[in-house]
Amino acid sequence: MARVVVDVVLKPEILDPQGQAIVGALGRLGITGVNDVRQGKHFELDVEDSVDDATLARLADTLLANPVIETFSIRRT
Amino acid sequence: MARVVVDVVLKPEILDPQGQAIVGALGRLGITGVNDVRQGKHFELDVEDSVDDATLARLADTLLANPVIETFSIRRT
Amino acid sequence: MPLRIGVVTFPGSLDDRDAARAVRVSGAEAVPLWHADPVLPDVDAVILPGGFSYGDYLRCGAIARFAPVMRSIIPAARRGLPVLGICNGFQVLCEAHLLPGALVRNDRRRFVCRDQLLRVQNASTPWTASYYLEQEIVIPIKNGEGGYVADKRTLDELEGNGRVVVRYAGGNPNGSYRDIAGICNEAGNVVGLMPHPEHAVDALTGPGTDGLGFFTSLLRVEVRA
Amino acid sequence: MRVDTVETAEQTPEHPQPYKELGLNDAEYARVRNILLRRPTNSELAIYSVMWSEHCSYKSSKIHLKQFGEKAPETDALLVGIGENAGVVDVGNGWAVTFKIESHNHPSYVEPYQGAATGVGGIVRDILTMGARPVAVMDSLRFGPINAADTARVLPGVVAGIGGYGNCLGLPNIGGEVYFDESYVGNPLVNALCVGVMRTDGIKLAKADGPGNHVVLFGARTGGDGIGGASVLASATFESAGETKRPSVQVGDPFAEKVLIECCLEIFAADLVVGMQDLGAAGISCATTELAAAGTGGMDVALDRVPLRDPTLTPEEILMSESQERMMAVVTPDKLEDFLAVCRKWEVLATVIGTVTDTGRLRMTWRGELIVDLPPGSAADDGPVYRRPIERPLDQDAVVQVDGRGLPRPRSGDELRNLLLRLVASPNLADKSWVTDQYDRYVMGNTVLAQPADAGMIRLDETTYRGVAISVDGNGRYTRLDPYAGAQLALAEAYRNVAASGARPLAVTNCLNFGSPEDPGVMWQFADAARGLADGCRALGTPVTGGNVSFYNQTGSTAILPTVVVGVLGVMDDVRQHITHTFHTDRAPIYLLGDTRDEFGGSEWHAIHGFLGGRPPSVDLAREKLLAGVLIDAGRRGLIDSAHDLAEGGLAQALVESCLHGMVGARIALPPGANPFVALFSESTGRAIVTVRRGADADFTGLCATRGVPCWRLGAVDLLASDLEVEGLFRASLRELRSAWSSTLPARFER
Ligand SMILES: Nc1ncnc2c1ncn2[C@@H]1O[C@H](COP(=O)(O)OP(=O)(O)O)[C@@H](O)[C@H]1O
Ligand SMILES: [Mg+2]
Repeated sequence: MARVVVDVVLKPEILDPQGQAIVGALGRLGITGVNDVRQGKHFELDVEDSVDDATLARLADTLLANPVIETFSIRRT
Repeated sequence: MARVVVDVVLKPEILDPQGQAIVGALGRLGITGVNDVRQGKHFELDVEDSVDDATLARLADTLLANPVIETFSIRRT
Repeated sequence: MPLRIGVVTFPGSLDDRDAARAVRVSGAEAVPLWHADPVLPDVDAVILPGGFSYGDYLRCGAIARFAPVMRSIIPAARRGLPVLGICNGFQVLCEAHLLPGALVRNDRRRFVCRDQLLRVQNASTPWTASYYLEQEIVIPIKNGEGGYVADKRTLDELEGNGRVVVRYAGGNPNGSYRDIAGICNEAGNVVGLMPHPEHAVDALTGPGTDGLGFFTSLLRVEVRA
Repeated sequence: MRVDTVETAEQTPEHPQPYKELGLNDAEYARVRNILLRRPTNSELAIYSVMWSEHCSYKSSKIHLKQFGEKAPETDALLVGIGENAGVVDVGNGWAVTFKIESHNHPSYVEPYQGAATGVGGIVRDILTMGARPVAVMDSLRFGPINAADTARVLPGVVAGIGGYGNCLGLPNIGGEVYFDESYVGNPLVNALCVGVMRTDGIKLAKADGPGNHVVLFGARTGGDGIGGASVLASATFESAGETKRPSVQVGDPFAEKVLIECCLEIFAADLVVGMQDLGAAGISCATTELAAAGTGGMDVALDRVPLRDPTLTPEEILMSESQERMMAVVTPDKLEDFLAVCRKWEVLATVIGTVTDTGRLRMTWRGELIVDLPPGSAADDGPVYRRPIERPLDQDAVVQVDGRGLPRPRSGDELRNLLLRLVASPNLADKSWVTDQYDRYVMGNTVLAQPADAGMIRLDETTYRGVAISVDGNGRYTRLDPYAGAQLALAEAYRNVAASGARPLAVTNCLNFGSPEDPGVMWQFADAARGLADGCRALGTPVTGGNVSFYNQTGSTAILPTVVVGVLGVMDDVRQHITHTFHTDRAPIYLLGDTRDEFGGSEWHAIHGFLGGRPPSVDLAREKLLAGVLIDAGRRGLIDSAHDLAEGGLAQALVESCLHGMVGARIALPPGANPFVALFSESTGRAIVTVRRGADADFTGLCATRGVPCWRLGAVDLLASDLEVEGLFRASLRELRSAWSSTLPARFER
């Protein structure tokens, strides 16, 4: 059994209202020095060792990320 | 300027319907060998070098994660 | 003098006008409170209404918790000021740690708006004194992140001390643990509620008038502020 | 990297430009050069190409849409007509209502959630621009077959997007439609309607009047949203700039829009603007040219002042960007500080980017250099107009002639009962609460009627109880069989729905969804539909106040069913007198109003057989008017306590819906001699069922007789019965009907 992490982030040119809202809130929290925040998704998968990279990529591309607006990265840990 | 990544995951005892839904969809995709999926959040921050670890921890603990249901990890990249 | 009930407006509040209307229907005076105003005027109680306080993209209520207006509401609530959080208001109260637990994405992963049967489990808070124990009422719910979650100890403690205020009956709409639709703090003055009683104060525009009790209850209890 | 300036353009007349890639043809490009007496700069080319696009210029539809104005019936109710962002109707007591429906079809196919969400956002800003507070939304949706893979991808996203955006704005969703048909595979339709309210003296128009006044851009920053086309300009023009990749998917930020709405309403209330324009398709190009053309005539803009989300955007890209949640206002110098103060209060970014002039030119600079200098009217109003070839499709006769007479018709009670269960479970007739439960219908506390009522109804005024009712309807199957009649059938149904709720129909909006205008067959459908709608509106006395056209909804050479979606708005003097479609009074007699004929062309009965042919139900608008009169008067006089219009699925479907809403049974007997199948399932129009109050039978039948509306007593409501009984034929239990009716969508989309 392996632990696989998939991080999904919005493509850089796509508007990220979630990240913007966080940046807006930082002032209220009194935190300075954070210039930009982008919010994405983080998936942790428990997979059999038999699951190959191609399968993981297909899984990420169809179920975890929306390739129209997002990109993903896969990491075996 | 530094890039900081904060990953937020649900505590194990908290139900994760989104992760469950993905597990449910795997069958339809014909993907086997993935036993569990948990969905969390992934933040990418652009911060000044002056921002110290304590500030980042406070940011994660009070804003990015809700410690009642979530845990987080911080990584400078 | 009628009771003065403050209704907070965050930039993304949506049901603030409805809550104010319900307050007026109950015979009290609605006092508008602006999110950016750190000073709490002289009010007998406060309502945090439904909506999406600051967009709520991160977690519902996560940013509202830090609003200037909350800086005065949080200590006042700790001192006993009756505070009712409806839907988004409930989320804000949990994020502000005035109430335990949290509200997460509905188990069906969809927003749900429907008329919901509820059972009153505590009829002695300043917000529920107009009801009787086990009374069944119908009130709209409308939420995307309305699943109440907490660890087992907290849940047991809520149950053991009568702090579950209302429970879903006739089907759990969002996966809330133990069918919890509303809870209160230890003192009972702070109540958080996922359903929207302000949408059930007039049969013309809601499923009935079952929600009115939440607003008239204050008249029945001695309000300490 | 050098910007293409007016000066460069003058010096390099032969410089090749990618106008074709931007959608302009040779003649259109030549026309631009003629207007400017030189080649356009890249920025000017950007402006002309978006402003002269089909979407913005209506170049193929304009000559047909003219009829809506020319044939408009006389009415005092219309305060602002076609041509503005949205029409405005006087609903009495000093209240005015503005409403409009708009398509966001293609974006919803590419990215269903964001496409639908930004569709709602766009129409809401149109309504806001008129000076109105948006108070409700509706949505008319079309998808491929329920079992198509495409539908499973598109429908949940579209619905979540409409809900996600509308719910977050705090606008109740009070109705809409969902239909499935093969032709919408790859071409879903997402038409969003918004209605807004203001005092009659609060109307705002989109014009930049008064030289010296400030032009303010406010709301979201400008990013590279929706400007796929502009990258052509960038790469073809700047030698070393390389391929810039811009997103064409616009992401909505409903919180930003909510704040923008409150900010604008406060600005209107304090009377701080001369004119206002929303930024939708064509963004700054559209807002500047339209404001200038409608006002004093000139405007100077410093384009480099536009606040950017992406600092690498070129001027052309800024001009074409479709970033959401932005508005443009014209403000007099003495009110600027107050205007900016309101923006600060709501934390809305506001930037003065220009000034109104009387030069008759729209001039834009970029870092001090002149990059645009054109007469604004040439882009905004005087675009190309085409009289596209029209030709009745070759297969049209065949489609009409093969009329489905041969399909086996049920006869026995059992067969009829089985058909009923099958029809109520069919995707087009099944319960839509899986969709509508995702929409907030309660917010604002003024919703009197919403899904599944015939029409949505909202209260405008808490003291007088004045309100409005709206219904949106359209049946592409009917329109395919006969575009002229189909458009009128859509109008008639929406009109009837509004009347069934008790409201008096006043005005019309519409969205015309068609295939390619370059296909003469499609253009024939379009021309006939537009003519049908204009004639219909004249006959019913309800003017078209605005609308939208969406062309190019097709895959390859196969177009969607021509889909005319019509919204009818009616006024209700006292919303407490509204009528619902719910059976609720024990033993209340049920009457059927209107004539039933053997009409199945385009019907749902045909649809479940996968068949489309014949003629659609006949239209009788005079009868519709009489029927509406009966429904409204009977409601007002308290003679009826429920009313439900008959449409797809006919009498049987209407009875089932009226029974199931309150889970109340009914017993009916069909008229003697009637063919039971026809009586139950025909889709003849101009019909409704009502329940009459105790003791009001004579008054009610008298009213029908005077108005010349046939009525027939079908039977009665039976509070204790747990079934719907059609005497001598069958009984169907309410439980069984409910389970058939309400399982279809969840079974498919619940996962
Ligand atoms: N099918 C139609 N029926 C009536 N009016 C229409 C129709 N299509 C477009 N219009 C009108 O043409 C004008 C321009 O439409 P459009 O460019 O979509 O407006 P906007 O840019 O404000 O969204 C509007 O007044 C609109 O109401
Ligand atoms: Mg507009």
